[in-house]
Amino acid sequence: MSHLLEVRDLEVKFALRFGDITAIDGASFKLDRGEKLGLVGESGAGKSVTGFSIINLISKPGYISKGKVLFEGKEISSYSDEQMRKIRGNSISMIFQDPMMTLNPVFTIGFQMVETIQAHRNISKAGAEKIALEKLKKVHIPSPEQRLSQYPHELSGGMRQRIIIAVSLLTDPAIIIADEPTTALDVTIQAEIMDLLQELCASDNMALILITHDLGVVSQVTEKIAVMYAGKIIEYGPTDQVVTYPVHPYTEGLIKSIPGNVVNPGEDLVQIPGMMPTLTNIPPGCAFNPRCYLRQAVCTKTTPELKDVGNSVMAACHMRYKGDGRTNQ
Amino acid sequence: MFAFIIRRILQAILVMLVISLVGFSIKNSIGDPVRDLVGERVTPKERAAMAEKLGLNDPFSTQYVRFLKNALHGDLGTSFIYRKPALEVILKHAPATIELVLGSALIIVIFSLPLGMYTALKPRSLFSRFVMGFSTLGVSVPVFLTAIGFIYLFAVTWHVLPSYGRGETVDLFGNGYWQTGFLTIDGLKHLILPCISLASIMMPLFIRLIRSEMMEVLETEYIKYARAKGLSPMRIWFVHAFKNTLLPVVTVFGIQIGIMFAFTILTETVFQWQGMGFMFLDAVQRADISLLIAYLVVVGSVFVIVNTVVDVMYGFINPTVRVAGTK
Amino acid sequence: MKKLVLCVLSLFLVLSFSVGAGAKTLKVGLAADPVSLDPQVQLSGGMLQLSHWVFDPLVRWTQDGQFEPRLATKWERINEYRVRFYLRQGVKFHSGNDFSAKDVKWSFDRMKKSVDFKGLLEPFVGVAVIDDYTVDVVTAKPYALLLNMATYFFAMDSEFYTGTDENGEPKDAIKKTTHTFANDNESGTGVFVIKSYEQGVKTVMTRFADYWDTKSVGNVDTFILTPIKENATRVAALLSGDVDVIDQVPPQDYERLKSDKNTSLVTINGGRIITIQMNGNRFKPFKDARVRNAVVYAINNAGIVKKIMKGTVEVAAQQSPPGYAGYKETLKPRYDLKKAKALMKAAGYEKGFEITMMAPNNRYVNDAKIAEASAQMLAKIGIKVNLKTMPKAQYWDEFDAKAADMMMIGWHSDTEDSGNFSEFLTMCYDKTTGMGQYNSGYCNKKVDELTIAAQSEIDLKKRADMLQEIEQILYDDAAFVPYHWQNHAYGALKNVKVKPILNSMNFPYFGDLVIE
Amino acid sequence: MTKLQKFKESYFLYSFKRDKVAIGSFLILVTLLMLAITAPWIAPMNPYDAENIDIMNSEIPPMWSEGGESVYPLGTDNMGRDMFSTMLYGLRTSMIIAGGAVLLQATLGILVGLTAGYFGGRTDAFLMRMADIQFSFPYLMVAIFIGAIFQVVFGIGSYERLAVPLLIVIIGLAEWPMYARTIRASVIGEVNKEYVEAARVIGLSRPTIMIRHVLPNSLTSVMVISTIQVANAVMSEAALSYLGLGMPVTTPSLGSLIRSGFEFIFSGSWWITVFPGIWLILFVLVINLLGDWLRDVLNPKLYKG
Repeated sequence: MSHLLEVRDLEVKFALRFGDITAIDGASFKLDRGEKLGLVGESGAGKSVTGFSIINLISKPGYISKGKVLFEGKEISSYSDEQMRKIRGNSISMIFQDPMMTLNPVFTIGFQMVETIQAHRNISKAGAEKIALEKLKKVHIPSPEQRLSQYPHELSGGMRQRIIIAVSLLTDPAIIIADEPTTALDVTIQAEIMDLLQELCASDNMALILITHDLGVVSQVTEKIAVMYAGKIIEYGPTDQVVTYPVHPYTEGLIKSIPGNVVNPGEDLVQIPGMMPTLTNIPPGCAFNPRCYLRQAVCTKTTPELKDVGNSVMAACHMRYKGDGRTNQ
Repeated sequence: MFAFIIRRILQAILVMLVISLVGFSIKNSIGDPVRDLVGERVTPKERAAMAEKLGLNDPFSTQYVRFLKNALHGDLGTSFIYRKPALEVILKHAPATIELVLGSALIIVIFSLPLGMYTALKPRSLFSRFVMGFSTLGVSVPVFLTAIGFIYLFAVTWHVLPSYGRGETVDLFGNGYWQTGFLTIDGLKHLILPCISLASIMMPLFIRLIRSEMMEVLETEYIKYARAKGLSPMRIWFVHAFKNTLLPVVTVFGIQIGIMFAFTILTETVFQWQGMGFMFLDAVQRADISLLIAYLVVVGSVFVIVNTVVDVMYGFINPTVRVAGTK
Repeated sequence: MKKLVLCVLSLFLVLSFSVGAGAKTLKVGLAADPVSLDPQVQLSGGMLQLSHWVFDPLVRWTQDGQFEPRLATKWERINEYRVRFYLRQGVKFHSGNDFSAKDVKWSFDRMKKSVDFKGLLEPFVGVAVIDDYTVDVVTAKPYALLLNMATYFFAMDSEFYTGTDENGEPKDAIKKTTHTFANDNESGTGVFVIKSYEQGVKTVMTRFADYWDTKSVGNVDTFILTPIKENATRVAALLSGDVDVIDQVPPQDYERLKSDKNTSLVTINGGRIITIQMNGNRFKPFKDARVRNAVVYAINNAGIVKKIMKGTVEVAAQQSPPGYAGYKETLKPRYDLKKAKALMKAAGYEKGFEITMMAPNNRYVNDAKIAEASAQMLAKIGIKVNLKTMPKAQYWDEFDAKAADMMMIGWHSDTEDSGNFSEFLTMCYDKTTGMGQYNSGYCNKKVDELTIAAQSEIDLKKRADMLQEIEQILYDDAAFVPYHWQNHAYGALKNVKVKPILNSMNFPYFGDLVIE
Repeated sequence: MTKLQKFKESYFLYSFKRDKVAIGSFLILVTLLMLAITAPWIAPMNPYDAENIDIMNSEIPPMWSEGGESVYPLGTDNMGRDMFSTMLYGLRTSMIIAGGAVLLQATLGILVGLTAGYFGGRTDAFLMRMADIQFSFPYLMVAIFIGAIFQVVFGIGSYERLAVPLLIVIIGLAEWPMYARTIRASVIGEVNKEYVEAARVIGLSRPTIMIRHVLPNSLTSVMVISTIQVANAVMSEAALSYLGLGMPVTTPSLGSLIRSGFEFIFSGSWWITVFPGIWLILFVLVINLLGDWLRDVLNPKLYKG
């Protein structure tokens, strides 16, 4: 049986006037119905681009240069825009980062919800409004009837993100891709939104791809995790395994830098020295090598491949391929 | 909303006061109106006597207070050259300009919206480049050259369109105020060249404005989100992007309509179009200062009205700006 | 709905009007249209033109400068002070009233009250009615130009203009800036009746059914007059056939109208002298006749005529155009750069000087260009000219203030006589008498004396000698820079025979116009 | 890194080098500028010096036409000036006037627009009504008025010398509301956005926020208007010349040349109309093309990728 979603060796390039640069370099992962996957990395690591490339909605100069995206066994990465449109917002919905910017300021909430349903279902306006109302209730919005006639700017950020979640639920999708859904919100609201997402996935058996820089959130929500660095997935596996026993030094560094969620309480928070390279000047060999405390000569020459390192975890690190190398800690 | 309108009316009155004051203080630089009313052989003594009789020699304050007093009764003075209440003269000239502006506004809207949007959506297509190049050319040619060029081709060389004036007009309300050229074939024919000439300078501005605004809107998150929702491109362009593009365009359009209404001097002069701009130039050249001051006051009120309407409209299209509740 | 029906109906009405069977319609585009319907409200070319269409004078000028009987059939001098006019009988006003001697007297008396005309009528005592169809025109002093003045005696319908209008104002009131009955209504004896008059937009006239002059060859039934201010547009309107006749064709378009297969050009001498005056009160060196002469010698007015006026006007060396009593044939245009430089040197200005010059830019034909060319020419003898040109509305103020060292002025004699030039342009300026009203500085007592004496000299030979002597003095003194006498240029479609109806006074008699 | 190096590696230069239209326009503009600056040295004659001009040489056709003379490559105008030289000098005058006037307009307009849009309320109402008042006075009236004051203060003798700054002031004063209204509109759109809020929160002063943060976001509209306003300024000056309120007839600008072209359109002397027309169109065209390009480059949203 095929997976709900499978991304195989995805490569995304941006055609700039300087020449092409690679934003995603050979990313692969799988997702099953009801499963939750976390895509983690610093900003610029390519996690958002990965998310957008699933529904083939990369901003203009970007394009998928290699690899495949399979949804329910069908290769949707080769779909035309018109075919793709039937999947976007229908089987696969997206939640954007900034709820302030996501809703069109000049249309009412109701308008923007109804048009989404009508884009995918042959349904009357009244019927669509009924669905919209139902979904608004589902995301626990107070007095939902009123909201339909309100404009986005009349609502708070958290409220807007709830509405966007409601919009993404309108067509009962199989997958929701949430791109940093809580970054722009207050901490208290962040938790509410995450709880809501979890609750909805459970009740509707939806799959979730959670794109975030916050390992802490991912570790609480998702079953699987993919860590990205400079356009590559450098560690991929079950969440509890990766978080507890990180293989890649970068993952390790990330986990150590999370306050309140360190592996060994009482330990100092550790910062990863240096900065992630920009896509235009990725160092040769392992992209992480300038910042890596394990660096050897090989790291600056050959690029490590993602290999099975045991316990269903895959990692891309020359220093950690042999057997169980976690003794270094 | 109501408070807003009231405030604007009060402001308008202030504006009018300032305009009339400035108008009064500069009117002596325009020239001596008596000169245009008499033959050249009339002696300076007779001219001085006439100026005295017209009250032109009174002290500034006396003249201004007299003007304000009459203005309170709706009398903005009497035009020397038309020998009629200045307001009546202006109102009789206004329809010509309104029809001219309406005609060219129509042309502008019909062409600049689709062209502007097209060039924004397909900036690299050959047609877009052609449109942009052509519109750049349009801005670069002075309107009086465009106008006389049109006359040269369509009237003088090909004899297909009339060269000047408004042609056959019909009295719209039967009171002599609104002579319309829209209801006769001849009147419409006379409208074509002036409208196109006038539009030729304004249209490029709008094509560019719509293009650049549209391009900016297309880059926004909400447009990307609309695509992520699976909306059709048509809907994204013509519903989502369109309305957001319109906001700044409406502002500029409103202002431009106001400007066109008051100052289509060159187009009207070349086509001998008896509108406001034409009348204004005539008044300047013949030093009809009382008509000029009335004109300034009327134009001032037009601008206040246009701006108010634009602000109100802006509030209607853009829900984030509610005029009444400005912080 | 009702309104719409009305609109459509009136549209049909308008259309049916304009395509009357066989009727000749004349469409004329003039640079300016009449400012009123009252022939006595303003003394200007446009008003006199209208007067000739709608009213009739006692006599009028012919193309060759003769008098043609109109409302007066003949006239005779009774004595030094008195000329008797015998009036035409059976003439009707547009109102249906009969024309008679009382109308002539009434019109004259009214004209005397007009600010514009009273100066012109100064020599006259009045009009005496002898019988219904005979009047005597009486002057205070012997007056040689009585017939010339009779061309201004247009007959107004005394009955029609008597009484009060709906506002209670007397119908005969003459007012420039407010509504009067006469400003908007007319009843003359002229060939055209005003059908509609909208100032600055359009005047429509139709041929008067009871017009007395049944011998007129004119065949225009409807005469539509539209003002077209912009020169290029006016020319375009003719070239496109939208109008049949235009006036004030700019010289640069002469060739075009002549060569176009549909149009023709007619120019006719106009007698308006174009000059630039030198103000010795403002700029001392101009008090020196040598400097003034140098300026005159430096300016190639023949060149200006050839290039700017396209050679269609006569180069001037004096005020009076040929044919006038004062015209002195021996006075020739002088252009001699060497002599000019020599004169400058003799006056002690070898290095030249800097002066200011002002000229209007919409008053005379190519006025600004003439001034500019003059500045070029003066530069060649070391005179640096700071030239400012401006619209006439502002120019008159500047002229009255004598704001520049050199100022342009043109003049057309109201009386078609030489004396008039001196009275306005070259006599010493006198505030009380109003003489020298357009003289910006030159003053010579001898000129004054001669001009005044010529006014009441009725011996035409003697008078001509005096007037010619004036021209000689002015010539020797270089009182002003003479350029040329401006002409009247009309363009017309080929089938419109405009030539026979023109005259140097610029009164096109459209009543006699033949359209083929 | 030196400034020069920085510039060499900038995206600005990079994208310029890739755009043929931009390079072409830039080259033409530079050429025009050079021609204008060096006009006194390269022009065959000085058309502003009355001594050089002879009316007898007027309306000579271009050298390749019948009757043309090689001394006057593009013929002469109706006053006997060499067309080529006059176009060079006229361009120079027009460039100075248009540049100065647009600079003045933009400075005034941006200042007023920013203040009005940012502060809102009474300030806004006051400034916008000021703009309305200014709008109600066409540049014609401004020209007549300022011209009259000028004449009283300086006398007509110096008119020729001071006409250029005078016209800059007239056209600059007459059209600033154009900028003010537009800038205000876009500022109002920007002011409520979060980055402004953020800037305010971190304690930046109001002028800093306005100039460093709000203004750059309004620049798109400024670019659009400016390129058009340069053309407008040339045209306004032409219109003023037509009414005798522009450059003195003895020192024609491009605008006054076009105006004479208008008079000569029906005469056979086509070169008087055609050459200055092409000259002006070329000038305005390259400005507009460069403006288009500049706008695309300066707009950060368009090149972020």
